[in-house]
Amino acid sequence: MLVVTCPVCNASGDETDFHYGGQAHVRRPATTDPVNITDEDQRDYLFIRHNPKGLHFERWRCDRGCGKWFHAARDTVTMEFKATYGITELPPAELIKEAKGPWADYFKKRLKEKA
Amino acid sequence: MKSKYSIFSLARNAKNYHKDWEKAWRSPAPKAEYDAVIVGGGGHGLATAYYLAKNHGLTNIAVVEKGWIGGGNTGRNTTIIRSNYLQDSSIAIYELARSLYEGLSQDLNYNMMFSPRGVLMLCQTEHEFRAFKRTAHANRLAGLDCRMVTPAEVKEIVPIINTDPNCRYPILGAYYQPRGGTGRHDAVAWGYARGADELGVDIIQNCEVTGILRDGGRVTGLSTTRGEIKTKKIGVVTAGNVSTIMDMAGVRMPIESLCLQALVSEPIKPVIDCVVMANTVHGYMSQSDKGELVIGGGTDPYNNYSQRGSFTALEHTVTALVETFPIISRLRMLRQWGGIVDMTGDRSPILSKTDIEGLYVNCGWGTGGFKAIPGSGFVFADTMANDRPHKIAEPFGLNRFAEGRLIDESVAAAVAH
Amino acid sequence: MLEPQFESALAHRAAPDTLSISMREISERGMIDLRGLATDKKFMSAVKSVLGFDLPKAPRASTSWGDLKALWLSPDQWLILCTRSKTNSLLAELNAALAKIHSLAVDVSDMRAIIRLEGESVRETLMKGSSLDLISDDYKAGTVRRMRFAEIAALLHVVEENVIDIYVFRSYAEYTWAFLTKAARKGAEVKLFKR
Amino acid sequence: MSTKPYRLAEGGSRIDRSRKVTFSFDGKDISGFAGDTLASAVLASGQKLFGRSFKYHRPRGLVGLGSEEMNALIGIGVGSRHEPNLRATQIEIFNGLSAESQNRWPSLKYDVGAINSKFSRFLPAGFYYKTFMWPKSFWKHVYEPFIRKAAGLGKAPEGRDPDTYEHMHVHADVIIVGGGIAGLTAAEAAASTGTKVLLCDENPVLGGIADLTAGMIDGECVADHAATVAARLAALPNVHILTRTTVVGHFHHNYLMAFERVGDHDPAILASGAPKHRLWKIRADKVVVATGALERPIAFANNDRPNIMLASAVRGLIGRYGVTPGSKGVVFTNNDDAYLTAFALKKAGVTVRVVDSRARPDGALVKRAIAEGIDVNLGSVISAVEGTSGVTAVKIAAYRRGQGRVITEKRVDCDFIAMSGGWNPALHLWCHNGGKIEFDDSLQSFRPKSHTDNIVAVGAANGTMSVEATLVEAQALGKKAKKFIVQEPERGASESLWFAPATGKYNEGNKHFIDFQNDVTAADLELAQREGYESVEHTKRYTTFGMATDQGKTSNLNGLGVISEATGKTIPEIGVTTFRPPYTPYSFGAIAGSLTNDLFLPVRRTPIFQWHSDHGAVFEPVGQWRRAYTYPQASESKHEAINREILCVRNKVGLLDASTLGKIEIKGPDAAEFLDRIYTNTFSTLKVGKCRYGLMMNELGFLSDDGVTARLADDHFIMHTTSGGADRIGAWLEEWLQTEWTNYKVFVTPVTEQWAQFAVAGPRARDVLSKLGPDFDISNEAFPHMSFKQGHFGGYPVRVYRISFSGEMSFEVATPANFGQGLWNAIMEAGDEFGLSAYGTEALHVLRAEKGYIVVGDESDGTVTPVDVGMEGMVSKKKPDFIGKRSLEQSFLKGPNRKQLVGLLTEDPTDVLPDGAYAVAAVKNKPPMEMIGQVTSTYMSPTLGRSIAMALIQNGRSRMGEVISFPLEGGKVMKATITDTVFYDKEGGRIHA
Repeated sequence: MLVVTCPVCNASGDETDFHYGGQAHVRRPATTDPVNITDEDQRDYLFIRHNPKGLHFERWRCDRGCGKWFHAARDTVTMEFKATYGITELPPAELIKEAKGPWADYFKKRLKEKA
Repeated sequence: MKSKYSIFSLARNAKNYHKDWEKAWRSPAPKAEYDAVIVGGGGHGLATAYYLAKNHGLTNIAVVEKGWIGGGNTGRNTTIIRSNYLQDSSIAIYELARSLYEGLSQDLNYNMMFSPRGVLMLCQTEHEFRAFKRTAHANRLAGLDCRMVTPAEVKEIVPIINTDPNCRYPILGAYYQPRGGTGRHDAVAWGYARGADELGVDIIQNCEVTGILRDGGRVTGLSTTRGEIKTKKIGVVTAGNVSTIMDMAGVRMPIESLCLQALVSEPIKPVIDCVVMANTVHGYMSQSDKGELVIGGGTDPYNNYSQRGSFTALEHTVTALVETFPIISRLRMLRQWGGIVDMTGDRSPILSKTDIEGLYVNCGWGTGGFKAIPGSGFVFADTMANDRPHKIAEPFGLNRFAEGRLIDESVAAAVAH
Repeated sequence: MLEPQFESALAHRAAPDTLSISMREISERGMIDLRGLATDKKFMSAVKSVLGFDLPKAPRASTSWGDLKALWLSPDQWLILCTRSKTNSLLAELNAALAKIHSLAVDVSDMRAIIRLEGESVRETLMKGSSLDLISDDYKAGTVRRMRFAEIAALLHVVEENVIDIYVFRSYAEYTWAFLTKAARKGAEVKLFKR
Repeated sequence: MSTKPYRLAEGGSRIDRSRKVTFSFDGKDISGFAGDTLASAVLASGQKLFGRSFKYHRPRGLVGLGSEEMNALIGIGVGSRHEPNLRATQIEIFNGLSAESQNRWPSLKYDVGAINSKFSRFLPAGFYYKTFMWPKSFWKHVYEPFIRKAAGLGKAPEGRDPDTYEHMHVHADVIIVGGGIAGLTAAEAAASTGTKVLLCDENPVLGGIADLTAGMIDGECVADHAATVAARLAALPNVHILTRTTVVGHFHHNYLMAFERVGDHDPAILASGAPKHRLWKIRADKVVVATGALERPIAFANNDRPNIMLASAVRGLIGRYGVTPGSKGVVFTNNDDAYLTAFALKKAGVTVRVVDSRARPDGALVKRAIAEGIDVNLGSVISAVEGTSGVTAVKIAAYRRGQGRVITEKRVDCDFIAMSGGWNPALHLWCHNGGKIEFDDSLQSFRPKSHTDNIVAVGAANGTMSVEATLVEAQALGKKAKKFIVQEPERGASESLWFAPATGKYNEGNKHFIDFQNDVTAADLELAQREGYESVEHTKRYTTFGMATDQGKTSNLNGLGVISEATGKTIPEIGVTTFRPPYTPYSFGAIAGSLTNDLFLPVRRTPIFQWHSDHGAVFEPVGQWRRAYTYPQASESKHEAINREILCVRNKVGLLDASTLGKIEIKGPDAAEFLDRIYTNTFSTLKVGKCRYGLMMNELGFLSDDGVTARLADDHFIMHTTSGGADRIGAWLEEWLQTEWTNYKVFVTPVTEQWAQFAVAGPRARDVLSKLGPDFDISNEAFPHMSFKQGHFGGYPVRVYRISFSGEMSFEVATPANFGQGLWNAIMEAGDEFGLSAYGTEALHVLRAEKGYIVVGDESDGTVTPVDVGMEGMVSKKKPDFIGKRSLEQSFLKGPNRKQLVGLLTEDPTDVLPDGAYAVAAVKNKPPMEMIGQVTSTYMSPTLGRSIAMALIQNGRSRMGEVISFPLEGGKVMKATITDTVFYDKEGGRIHA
């Protein structure tokens, strides 16, 4: 039973007071350009998931508390929460640096887009 | 040629206090090159190797395993074997597996104790009842030996079950597969290992894959903690770790790794002879030949590689089973554990070629892979040997996720246990 | 003209005398679910103009004024408590004041059942079904917290040290009552630390 | 054999000799004293035999003192209160306790199963993998039933549980696991800083083995010191102490489970209302593992005979209960600690001799023993044990480390053996959540190394065996350490002893037991190595070593030692098997807690629930709701009742409790646009005061929910969802608003439970409602189909939706829930003259099926698109994006041969197609047959006087009029014609009446 802390209302509680929402930062192609979506884009959006052993970025909802969604960075081996952050935000810079593999590629792309 | 296991060999060896038994499988050092390498020494990987050697004559092959064979989900599951799925493609592979299990002890000369003690899937809501009726029709027309049974028959098969019509989820009936049952999970891995070894397959334990070597669009070998191995065919069969291995080849997978929990009670004198699955309340129970109640439940919701569950899923399972089998409240939990299961978006497996030549993947068995081992190995070996999907494997290709051709078993209200 | 018959969720339940705490339903309370942005000054002041006090902005806080109370539920959601008979007029006032402001005020007086628990061991009784540390300083009088209780969602309002109101969705009232009756029975008391 | 009474004349710190307690064991009345355990009392009565082993049914006695006991497993209580497999060493006796031995037939003394022992040579580890394979069918019918007969130890109880269980949550800054000298000191140190400290101990009395420990602390003996500290702790407000409470597991984020045996030791406590067991769910900032150490047995030939015990157990029996196992004992050890047992025996007047495997031990205790004149055989081992149901003599042989077999030995009479192979830190909790351990050569055991959680180990659990060092370690939990003056005997080094050799060739016939309960011998472990089961996990699984109910507490390390000697690998090279929770087994009752019977998963009740119940409703679970399925009257069958209800709606008027329908208020300037994203069809064009039926897909393009949404104002909607979908859709809307379309100004508030909602449906519906005195015009002109109004029916505030799921004129009336029952009664009363009756969900389902309305979940199953069910017209072509739109373009979803929803009329109108029946392309004599689709809904329609069905059939819509076949069980083939799905009132006039 993990302890989760909601960054919105600062409530801590058992994982059962929260709702796990799967991988974070999955972009929905139809929101931005509903016309030009390949089958592969749609597949990646619906099914392909980063599934690292170690640092993972994911979504949670403060289900029994304030009801808000948020992001979390968690180690999938030790279960340690490294950070929580807003549902529209990217992770803290130091965690972006720590990210490996597909996650690192993803953040590189997002930061480039932002810049 | 290995000496046969039998009552006679046992008696012969008893004379000498069992000092002369040979190793069930060798522990060779990896060769520089193989015709094919299976990554992952679980049941599926070992079965693949066995059938590659036996059915396709590929004997210069190896299975590389980072730990000990059968140490992943093969040795951590609740050993349920059944094939009464809803979708045609699921029925095909699980029934192939189940039928191979029937003769597996003899085929491998290793008693893996397939025990067709019957699998009883409870119907506890009208909706579930209707869904199982549908499955029953589909299964009958596919040729499976299954039937719906009444609450009275359920009580006869499992006298300790709670058939109180006023309980929270009264039993309205059940879907019964008499030729489903259980097997001895470790023995499946060991039997396949011994069988494959006899055919010349190298089983290399404590050998972790650290990279997949490629030459453009095709594989050329593996780097491992025990050196580089050249090969033109790689079958990745690493269950919960499949994303990690496939990342090495740059192939991203529709997989999430979750922790599935299971537990056993202290051994007691037999009280339940078949496997009972209560999907509405999420509890599965059978009793082993040692007397332990073997109980499986749900997964924790979040990605997890720790092989340790969070107690929550277990608590729900036990609560459901105390309701279903009231006598167990006074029995005790002996041991709980977790296994890392590989879940796909439609909860059905992947048996597939990839876009990389010579790279094949067999994964996504989620919470129900044990029952599929022989069938999975059989068709995956065929797929690898002929470089095209076996007919039964075809629907389970990776391409289905782009085409929307999902194989969703959950629609039958049954989860894939 | 029909005379409306009022029947609360636990109208027919009385606590047995075998309990270590006292327990009763509160049914004469009106409730309004109010949505709006705490960051929206217009919204906050419009609400204040009706209630007479500021909505609490701090998580899990509550504010009261006379027979009105506002419980914080979320950065954009409050539960306004009032005397049941005044709910309609209060709602109308709120809606009038908020007419042009992005908001949503709904009468939810019948959506939840409220059970008042009183006694020295109320906190421990609730801790048989809740994983929150209810004996800690986080749960002083006035605190509001949504939580998982036994198998359901509940809202807890600490009224006084030994008085706690628990709000559950109406359909779960019987379940909650049954759980509490079992948890609070004499002989099963737990006293944590020497409080 | 001695005839001396086993209860000593004096002594016994735990017992009260003035209070006699009588209980029964295997039907025989036995007396003990208050404070006795079942183990001490039975042993005091002269009985050594406590049980039979699992595989060979060898006679077994006590080995341990507490939860590590693996042999003396006892069934307690009778009938529904029976509990199997409890450890005699932990059972506290009370008057009337009924206990019985296990795994024997017909009696403990004469056990038929013991024949296995005679054939043990043919039953080595894993023998069953090598045989029982021929003939094939024999496994199921002969071999396995035979094996299963022998399965298990104790028996299950009978019937329902008369007792209760509960959970309790607690948070602590520090949890101390173990109330021995380390735990007590740590607790006091931690408490001194003002933190909240929870101290748990599995025993009834704090102190651990302080009473078995030599030395003085500040001038007090260790036990007295422990008692003083325990008393001080009990008075502290920031310390909570739980005894009889085993911390069974450590999970992620310092979550721990503790199992409290509240009422097991005293029926009066249970009678007063207490739960039998309580499961504590503990969350701690810091965990202190002070679980002590477990003494190891020694592997020597026939080391499993009754009356061969751990040295500490013998010492404990004397000190705590005044009981001795016999009159002439041998202490067999490789360490100094066991000498304390020799002294205790000597003091109690028992003849004792020490056999020490070490050639030149130099500790103070050894010197003292020699000085006191105790016969000490150094450099020696026990090479053989005589006696079967007890010990009559041992053979002592000279020993050198690494020696393979015994040449000469001498025989010594004795009637019990106290053995000590050293002590293993109890690492279980440390390891449950991934703690790392390391092998310590001086301990000959593993000790804690590192952990990613906030957890420390102190005292013996940390491998710290001296009292002084333990105190220092434990005091580190506090701020400033008090200096204790400790006197304790100087200890000499121990030497590992994994295997004491026996005479003759390679352990022929001699059984050196490693895992007692599972009958795993050293030879079995060696066989596993020879056969290639080299990984320690393979060895464990192949031999079942460490898999008994003690989970290898006393056997694991001995096994590793034997493997080490057999393979030449060091113990760290071999590694350990994973420690899994629980530390000791705990009841499923405790895990379920209070959530049994009526509390097992809540039942949601609508405001009308009691009425339904009072009026004979048969209920159906829908999600967590219980909905009235039908209301059979006096002599009616369910089927008859349903038909009556249907005809009542068609011909007169019916009343349905639809309160469970999801209701969600949606408001904001972007509300309409938001709904356009959520539904497949368009809602921005809906006029205020009007209702529209909407379809929802998930992102995969499959139907997920449907319902009617009304527009209350330009920026304000109320959405209805299915009963099962209410919570899911509410959360779904929030998710999209919060995570994807964050710019939308929309608020969503689910209000399902605010409203009791009823459908008043049928040709007389308006007549009924008119009688309630509506304060608005409900005529068809003023209030047409698919419109919405609010006002009052009499005094009842109502929201009324003119919508229909039955095909009849229908008003859905919502009133605040607390008025629900009143309004229901009023409608009932008003409807009386029009023949109104309540109808349930099944009538509703038939009514809608007659009209061809789909039910999401029946006509769709999670693989069905709106197009498949013929609702392509409701999937907007204009809207650029809504949920699921893109997936409908995936090749398979728009591919050929999709199953499409059609109606079916059976050739014989009295034939009702079975639920879920499959149609085939061609009927064959036997399966397999190619299936082309399945029935989704099927009913006998009382309205039409014939059966109707809907089905999803491949290309169904292009096969209108075609007759298809459904081969059923038993060979019958039903044939049915494909039609459209509307069977009744195709023009739809009745709705608009």
